[in-house]
Amino acid sequence: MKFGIIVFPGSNCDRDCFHVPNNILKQETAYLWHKDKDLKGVDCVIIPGGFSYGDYLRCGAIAKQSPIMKSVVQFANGGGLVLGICNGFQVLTEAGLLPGVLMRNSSLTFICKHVQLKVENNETSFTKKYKKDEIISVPIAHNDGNYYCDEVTLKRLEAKKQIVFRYHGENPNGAMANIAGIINERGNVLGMMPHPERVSEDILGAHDGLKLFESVIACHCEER
Amino acid sequence: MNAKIYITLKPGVLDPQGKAVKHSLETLGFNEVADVRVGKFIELKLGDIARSEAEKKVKEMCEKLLANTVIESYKIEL
Amino acid sequence: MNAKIYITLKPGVLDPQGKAVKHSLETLGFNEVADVRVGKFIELKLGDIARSEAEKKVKEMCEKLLANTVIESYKIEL
Amino acid sequence: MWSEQSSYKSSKIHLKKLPTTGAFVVQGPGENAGIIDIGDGLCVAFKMESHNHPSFIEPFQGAATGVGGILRDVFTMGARPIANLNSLRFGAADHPKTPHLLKGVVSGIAHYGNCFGVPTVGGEVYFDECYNGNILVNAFAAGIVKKEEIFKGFASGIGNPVIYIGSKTGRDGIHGATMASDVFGGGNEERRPTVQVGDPFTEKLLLEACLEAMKTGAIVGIQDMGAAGLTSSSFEMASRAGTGIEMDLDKVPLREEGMTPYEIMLSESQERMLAVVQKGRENEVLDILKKWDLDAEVVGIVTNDGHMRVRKGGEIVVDLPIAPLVHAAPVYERPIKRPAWQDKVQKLDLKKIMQVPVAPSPHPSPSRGEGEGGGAIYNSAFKKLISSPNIASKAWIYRQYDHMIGTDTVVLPGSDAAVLRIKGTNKGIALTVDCNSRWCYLDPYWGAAHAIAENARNLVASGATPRAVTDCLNFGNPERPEIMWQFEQACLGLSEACRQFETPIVSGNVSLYNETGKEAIYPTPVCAMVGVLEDVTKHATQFFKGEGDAIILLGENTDELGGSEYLKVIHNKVAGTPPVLDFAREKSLHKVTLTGIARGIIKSAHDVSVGGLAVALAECCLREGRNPVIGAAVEINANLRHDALLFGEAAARIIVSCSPKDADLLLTIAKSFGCPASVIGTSGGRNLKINDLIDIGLDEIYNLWIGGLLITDH
Ligand SMILES: Nc1ncnc2c1ncn2[C@@H]1O[C@H](COP(=O)(O)OP(=O)(O)O)[C@@H](O)[C@H]1O
Ligand SMILES: [Mg+2]
Repeated sequence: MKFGIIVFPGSNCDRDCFHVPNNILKQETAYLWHKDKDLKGVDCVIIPGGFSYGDYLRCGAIAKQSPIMKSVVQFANGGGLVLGICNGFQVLTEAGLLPGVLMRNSSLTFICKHVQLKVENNETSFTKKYKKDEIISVPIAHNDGNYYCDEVTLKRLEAKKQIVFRYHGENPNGAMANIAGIINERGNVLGMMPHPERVSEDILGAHDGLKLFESVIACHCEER
Repeated sequence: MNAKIYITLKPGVLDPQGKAVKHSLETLGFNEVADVRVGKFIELKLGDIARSEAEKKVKEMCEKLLANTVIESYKIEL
Repeated sequence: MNAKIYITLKPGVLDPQGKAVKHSLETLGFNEVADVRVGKFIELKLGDIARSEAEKKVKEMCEKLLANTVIESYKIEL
Repeated sequence: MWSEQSSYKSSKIHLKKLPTTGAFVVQGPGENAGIIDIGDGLCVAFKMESHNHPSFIEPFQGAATGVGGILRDVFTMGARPIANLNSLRFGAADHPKTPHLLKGVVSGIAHYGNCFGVPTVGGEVYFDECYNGNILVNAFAAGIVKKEEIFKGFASGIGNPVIYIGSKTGRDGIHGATMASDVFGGGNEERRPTVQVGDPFTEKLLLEACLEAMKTGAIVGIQDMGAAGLTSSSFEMASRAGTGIEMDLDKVPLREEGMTPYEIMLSESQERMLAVVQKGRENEVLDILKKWDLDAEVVGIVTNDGHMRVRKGGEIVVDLPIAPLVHAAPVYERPIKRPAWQDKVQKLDLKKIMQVPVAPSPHPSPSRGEGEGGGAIYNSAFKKLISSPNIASKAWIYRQYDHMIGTDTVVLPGSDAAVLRIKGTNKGIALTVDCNSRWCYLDPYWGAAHAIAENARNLVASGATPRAVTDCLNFGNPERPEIMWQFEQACLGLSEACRQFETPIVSGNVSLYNETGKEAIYPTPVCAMVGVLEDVTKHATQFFKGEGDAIILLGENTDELGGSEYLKVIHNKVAGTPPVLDFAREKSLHKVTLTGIARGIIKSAHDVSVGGLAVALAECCLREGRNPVIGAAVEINANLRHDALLFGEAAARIIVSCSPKDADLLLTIAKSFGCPASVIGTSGGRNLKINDLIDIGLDEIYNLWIGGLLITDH
């Protein structure tokens, strides 16, 4: 299977996101440059964390305008798998591929720490390898992870099981309904604030994130 | 020609920054503050361009980039 | 009583945000934009308070918290 | 190293004494960063630099641009930055300015490091009145570079083009270099000199673009524009290569209108580099810079006449010989005098220090009762110490830093040293930064030597072998003989300690004139040390790993209390001399600890430092954000004053834990290296209990420790 990692100016988890599928899971992996339109035939696009365009104006707002995002939107509309992590989640909401917005953390400070997540929906292409309601530990590192949407949208997210991850125990950033990650209705676009790529190796003390990448690969293999 | 753009959160949308600023103001002893909303103030210097044209362009800039119209509204002054 | 506060970077101070926004507007084809400066727009709802008193208080808030007077200037409208 | 801004002219003769060479040293002082070899064809480039005065004036931007500057120093050598650390000094925690400065500095560091995308993996922070009017912000960065891909700041090759890269030039920080060396006088803040604003986003582009451009092989030399901007970078590059440069200021990308040649040459706008490129290959480089949306212009050419020639509007505005200016910088041998008060502060009559402190705890605990032993007479002194800002948890700070980005951080902040793995190898490096400036005030020679010893102990406790040092020497006004004495003594102490531990100093920075009015800061020679782990899986952290493990103290307790945090916090006294530093003992301690960790016997290791044994034991029990934590029951037979036993800061001690079945083996290993060692207790339970002196529930300790730094808003 082939993964593509998008590189915007200011993306800084791109190399980390490349490392996991490429070096740990031995999958073909390519960088996708923001000025290009070509997705190089990848099966899953990862929009990595970081500060695309310095997070200036609004996180993800400038990145959504880039040529590559036009292709990503098309790719997603055609059912392609798209995973947005942290800043990637912000880009996905700005681009309209996921509902809602990510606002400033309620503490108004950047927060980096391990948090506990509950896997609310393990029937997606990204979470098949988790158990339902499994509690996993994955780090967050962001300024703006405070998920917000209107009531109608929230009801719909709940009803359609689109809330994939919720913060368990402490809510670190004020996110509505403890939302840490959501998926689109079709089930092919996932956005999440926590960083699964940071907990995918024993040497880093945990590998709760690796199952997410493995789920994607497993789904892809099934499809074939 | 210059343009001034005021971007504010739509009523009803939670403003974590405003809330935190209000709290800080209170700890500083400013108890008369009932509410705080934090928005953006953008100033554009435009080249030689007619007023009506400018109006149209700046509106387009707001819709496309400067504001997130899901949660924000904007006001333009030329 | 409401107060509006406009916070802008002092002239000559680098505005990385404005720079990035200008660049993005250009790639979107808005070539008429010569310069962009991004500031803050803060709206305060004040309780029952006399105008002169409000003026004094809001100025104090700006100096103490809302603006970073080393690099920012502010304008108050009541 | 030793830039003009930091009054190299005063410090040079003393810095010459520092050991700067060694088998692993690839690049010593003199370049933008020092470099050491860690094997596998890889090197670590690292340096530390101060941004004290700018941070006092505008804490957020001051600290942010400090981080930006040190990062450029590292990647200009061709290294990709992998870690930041910082060393911070603020005034007293209850000084009205402290919360604002602390918040601003921490968020400025966070802003720059997080956005740039380098993990901030550790640091230190102290609060003391002596910094009320002059805070210290020292930023450290380290990067990894292949040995054959190191770049230096040489303007070689006559006829090669000189390229300006990065942000446009504005009037930022004009006079910055002179400002930074002014003594702060009353009312100086009101002058509000031009503050530089950092743009970490542009710096990230600059990093990627520079590393990519370096890969082409077209770059001959490269250097960042730091203090005194274009002037110092061009002069330094030409001087190193023995060449000249001719520049055309009309080509320099400008942000503001009407800038004079003087302003352009001296601007300290951030995020800029100067590169010399092979003639004919400039377009290769320019294309890469364009790809990353950076401004870049050919602004000049390398010449052979040793002159700096600068044109503007077709006219020559500067024409100066380079060598005389760079090399003939004046070297002062400033007068030196041991301060008259030195003997007095070193006097400490312990008989006059009450043993059972009566000072009530500032945090009376409502939950008293839970597990608190009735006869435990030192409980309240312990509580006061564990919640005092210099000892309390620093989580409030490091939670604001992304310390995991890069997915290399194996030991996160909160333990003795940060450990990072090096992808593609089995290796790791460990990093720490330390200085006890109170000790340096009481005795600058031994205080400085202790900074190195503490560095080394922190590395060793995490399983790393100490390799090399960078420093940031923060002192007062060198025109005062007493300050110069402190400076000289500190340099001598550093030298001796570095020689003893075989850790040469490969880069550094001097910051003088750290005074407000007549009050100088304590001499603060901050040192950071890099260590190497051949097998990164064999590392240790300070936290107990389970119940029922044997707790072993390596080293010996003494009745030294001079300069301790206990004396200061409980008795409000700054007096005495720092603990004895015995290098032989330190080295045997290193051997035992490293052997125990490498052989997998040691499960946790933590050196005893500020707050003494009692605090160190608590730090083994507590772990921010983790519940439940693991308690300890300790029984020590020592014929010592109780307060010295609990809170004395004697050197050469590390607390380790191991499985009870391994305890004898570890004691044997210790004996074979001549290091005193004894089993002092067992991990487990929900209390920290030491003899019949301290007995407190862990929940209470945790709350005091975690809340001690929470300086309330404004
Ligand atoms: N300013 C800071 N920035 C980042 N981490 C810090 C800072 N200050 C302290 N820390 C971290 O908190 C922990 C405790 O610090 P400290 O008590 O100074 O350790 P030690 O005494 O072992 O040197 C360390 O892991 C250190 O890296
Ligand atoms: Mg330590």
